[in-house]
Amino acid sequence: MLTVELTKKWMELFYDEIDKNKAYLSELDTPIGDGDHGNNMKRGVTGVKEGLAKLKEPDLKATLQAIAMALISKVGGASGPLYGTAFLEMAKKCNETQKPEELFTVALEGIKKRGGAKEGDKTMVDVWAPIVKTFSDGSFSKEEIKKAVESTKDMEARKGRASYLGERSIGHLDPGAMSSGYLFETFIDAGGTK
Amino acid sequence: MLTVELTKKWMELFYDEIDKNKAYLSELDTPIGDGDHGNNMKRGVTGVKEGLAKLKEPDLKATLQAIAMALISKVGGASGPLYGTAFLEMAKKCNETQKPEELFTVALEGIKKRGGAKEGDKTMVDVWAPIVKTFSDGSFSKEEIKKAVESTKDMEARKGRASYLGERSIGHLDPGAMSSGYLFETFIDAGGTK
Amino acid sequence: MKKIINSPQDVVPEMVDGLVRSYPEYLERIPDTEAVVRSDKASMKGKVGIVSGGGSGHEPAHAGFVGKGMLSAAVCGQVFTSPTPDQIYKAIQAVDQGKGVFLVIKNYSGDVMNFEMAKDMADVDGIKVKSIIVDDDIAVENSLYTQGKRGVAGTVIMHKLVGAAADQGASLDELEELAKNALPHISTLAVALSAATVPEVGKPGFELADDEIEYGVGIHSEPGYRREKIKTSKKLVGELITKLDEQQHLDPEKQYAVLVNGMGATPLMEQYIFSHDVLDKLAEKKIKPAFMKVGNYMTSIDMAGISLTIFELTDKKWLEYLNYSVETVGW
Amino acid sequence: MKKIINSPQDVVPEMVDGLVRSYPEYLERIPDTEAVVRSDKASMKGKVGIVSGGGSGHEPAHAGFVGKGMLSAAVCGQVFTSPTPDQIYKAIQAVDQGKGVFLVIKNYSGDVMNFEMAKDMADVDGIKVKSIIVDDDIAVENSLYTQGKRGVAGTVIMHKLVGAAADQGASLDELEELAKNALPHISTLAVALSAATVPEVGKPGFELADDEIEYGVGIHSEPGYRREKIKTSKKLVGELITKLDEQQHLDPEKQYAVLVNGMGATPLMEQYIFSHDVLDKLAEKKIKPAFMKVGNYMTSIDMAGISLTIFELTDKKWLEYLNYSVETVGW
Ligand SMILES: Nc1ncnc2c1ncn2[C@@H]1O[C@H](COP(=O)(O)OP(=O)(O)O)[C@@H](O)[C@H]1O
Ligand SMILES: Nc1ncnc2c1ncn2[C@@H]1O[C@H](COP(=O)(O)OP(=O)(O)O)[C@@H](O)[C@H]1O
Ligand SMILES: [Mg+2]
Ligand SMILES: [Mg+2]
Ligand SMILES: [Mg+2]
Ligand SMILES: [Mg+2]
Repeated sequence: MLTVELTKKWMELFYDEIDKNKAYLSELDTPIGDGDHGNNMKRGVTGVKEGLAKLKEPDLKATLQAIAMALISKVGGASGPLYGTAFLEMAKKCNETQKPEELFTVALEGIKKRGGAKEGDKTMVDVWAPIVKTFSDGSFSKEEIKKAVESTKDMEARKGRASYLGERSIGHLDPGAMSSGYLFETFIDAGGTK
Repeated sequence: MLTVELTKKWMELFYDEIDKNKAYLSELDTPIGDGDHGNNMKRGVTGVKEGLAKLKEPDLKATLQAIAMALISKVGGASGPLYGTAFLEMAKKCNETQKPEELFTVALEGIKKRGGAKEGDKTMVDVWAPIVKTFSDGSFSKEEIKKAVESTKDMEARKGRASYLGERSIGHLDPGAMSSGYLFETFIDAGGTK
Repeated sequence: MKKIINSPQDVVPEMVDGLVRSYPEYLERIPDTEAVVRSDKASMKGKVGIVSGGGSGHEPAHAGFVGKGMLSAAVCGQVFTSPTPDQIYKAIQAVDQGKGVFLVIKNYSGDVMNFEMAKDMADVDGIKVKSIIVDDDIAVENSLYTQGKRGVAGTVIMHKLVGAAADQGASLDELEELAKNALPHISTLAVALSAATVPEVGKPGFELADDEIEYGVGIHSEPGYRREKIKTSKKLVGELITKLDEQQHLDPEKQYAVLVNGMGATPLMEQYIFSHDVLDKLAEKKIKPAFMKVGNYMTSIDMAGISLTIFELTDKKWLEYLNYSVETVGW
Repeated sequence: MKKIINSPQDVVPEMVDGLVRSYPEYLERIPDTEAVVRSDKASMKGKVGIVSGGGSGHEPAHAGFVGKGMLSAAVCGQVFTSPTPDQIYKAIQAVDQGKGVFLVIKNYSGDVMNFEMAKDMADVDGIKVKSIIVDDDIAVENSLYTQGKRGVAGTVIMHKLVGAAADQGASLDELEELAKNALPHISTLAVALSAATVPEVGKPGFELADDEIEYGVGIHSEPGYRREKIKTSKKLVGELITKLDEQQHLDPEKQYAVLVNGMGATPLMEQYIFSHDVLDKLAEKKIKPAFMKVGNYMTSIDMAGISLTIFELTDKKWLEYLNYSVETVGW
């Protein structure tokens, strides 16, 4: 069950993970993108931290909304509206259900709708889609997350900047997939389970 | 005595010498100038060659005038008007006398007037002035030419681009002094004496 | 990285401030944003607003094209990063005069998504918003299944067209039609001698050897389609025009506008030599451009390189729009 | 050396051709020269002609400033080499309308001598010629016994002043007076991050380490007065303004124009950040420029660096001249 507590803890850990891997994410974004994904995400999680700090006794909806707004207004680039939309959809849904599986499902739908990417296009969708599925079969784990992130390596990009490279995008991990991997890993570390 | 024959031979040898030392002259012009003296002079002697080739049976005045016009219209920079003026003054004077000493004296006056440099300012004047004097005491020789060129090394520039360096111009040969050295050396090689 | 900056994080706000304060007669900052709007508000009265923008690092694009006859506002994102929807939305609000607002967007996932989100926000306000997504870079194959072609220097041509038309009173629908009609006739291709260094990254987006060039690079150091030893300007021009010709089917019976665009670190000396070769190559095809411009318009920070845009003028009006007088820093 | 050129020897003629053919509405080549004259001949009628020029490599200077309201003609020498008197003379002939011709010369031995020889030639023709020798670079000490200060970016300010005055019908004597009065109020100082590479030389005029800058360089890679580790933009600006202040005694009661000039390879991003710091520094002294311009005006081929020009507007007319509308490629 997603709670305010869990969400806050999750975002703290996500901040730390992004902070630690900022350079690495930008590095992943260099051969097949424009080298800024780490910087973009760092601005985002900093905004999230500040946004959450301003809230007094928020409910889950307000918490998720604050995260969404921070991501939308701080990240920019392609990943900003996608991560922002994901949390906005979760905020919309969370009064109805707090099950991670259902919330991540609407988040994924939001990402797909906003960006138009399908599975196999070498984007963050290739982490979100298989991970959402792991909730149904009970296999949600760091191992599955890593596998999903790794799976983008052999794909040819069809959305985002990496798509301009065509075949030459093969052989590189997708940076947005990596940061999505961190998002799910820190969800586990914060105590989130299915 | 300066003759048409001698002048033509002289200009041929001067062409060869500039051609051979183009890179070196530009190199001398790099630490204390703008690195183009070799290129400038090469354009000049090429123009002289073409200019002289066009003349049919010229007299000395026409020959010197053609050299002057080629230098004036091809070299540009600081050295163009100076060398051009030198030959123009010689052309003006050569119906009156063909003595190298007297012709070089009016040439030197022209250079000084055009550029406003005095002896010791680290310019081509520091070759022309002592060399003109060697004609009176009979010491005109390659050795004296080399000495004059070398003398510019320890001077501080007060005219031309090198003057912007102030004290830092000390320790470098002046490129225009060097090319003037070639001019007098090839005059000797062409058979010119006092 | 050797740059005249203070700190990589402050590049965008300081740059936007520097621009706006240097040219108060043209530009003003929209409070609490990194968006820039015309200071001559009277020039916008009763007209459709034109808003563009994108990542920073393309100066003078986009803010340098704000002014009477061209853009109404421009939104400056982080370096090479699309601006966020809240900022774009504020720019839309700042320029709307009740006639609607037209957005000129470059075809990058980020730009498209952020501008679309801003459009959604403006919808709620009842502000009519239409847009064009510019994708003039022919280095990338177009396809329904991918992101498609990128938006590069041709975007400046689009700014000029819709800016001039809006200044002459065109409606939002007319601007959309103009933009849609002109778009397929604008094609660009670039060649790079070196990649750009994003201040926060600190090293070039890719490395080229001392004698290497790369054809087809994007304006964010996206790699191109071929790398080879440097050629003469004539040969570079030959390659670019051949590719542009395949796209546009250059025809002596038709009229063309040409934009030669320096990428930031390429001196005008080289741009003029390149232009000389472009004009020679076009003359071989019996084409003399009806309009031409050479300079730094859509740059890629400190990239050394050049792009060539050819715009077929199928409508007489378009040449008028290109020649229409503007009051901007950058055109 | 990695450059978009064909052959180092052909750089100047191809560049001049490329410029003139790209902008036939403004420019025309004077036959058999590398000099450029206005194509709008009517704009010169009954007015004093303004001719400038110098070595090439400073684009858009000088040919890019030819046009109604600014220069009548510009003579393009070899790269970093003064043009020859015969070419200058042809430019003088091409623009003389019986009212005389005014020459704007940068203070380099070569330029001064070649322009003077051209003046002598024009004298023989009975064309009245006057001139100003611009020496705005305060990096070099002035002295009666030396060449004195160099002419750099302030030359463009001089072009603008005399160009605007001539367009409004000023006589040759009035132009000389205007130029003489304005000159001592124009001061410039530059800082370089890298030196220029002359195509025929093939390597930079001097080497700076990856973290070094040099204050006081000239526009032909003449070395400056101090080399040190790179500083923040704020600190660079601090150094330049301190030196300019010593010269000009900046005073909040007075009016100033400011020109921030990129040297060729410095992106506008950095120029705007630098401008931001200039405006801050001047604001500390309670000065807000009455006129400001930022961009590449007097470049040094592909040098990375920037120069700052401060012009004290002691005469009300001068601000009008700066704002006077022109039709040129480069202003
Ligand atoms: N259309 C899209 N749908 C889903 N994800 C996308 C899309 N476009 C880009 N992405 C994701 O965004 C990541 C890049 O984000 P970032 O570098 O922050 O933005 P930008 O590409 O604008 O610089 C990619 O690695 C990819 O995972
Ligand atoms: N005022 C002057 N009087 C005499 N010689 C001068 C003067 N100015 C420059 N020179 C000479 O010209 C030489 C430089 O010529 P060059 O490099 O061709 O021209 P520029 O300095 O214009 O690039 C100097 O080495 C010096 O000998
Ligand atoms: Mg990116
Ligand atoms: Mg020289
Ligand atoms: Mg980006
Ligand atoms: Mg020179």
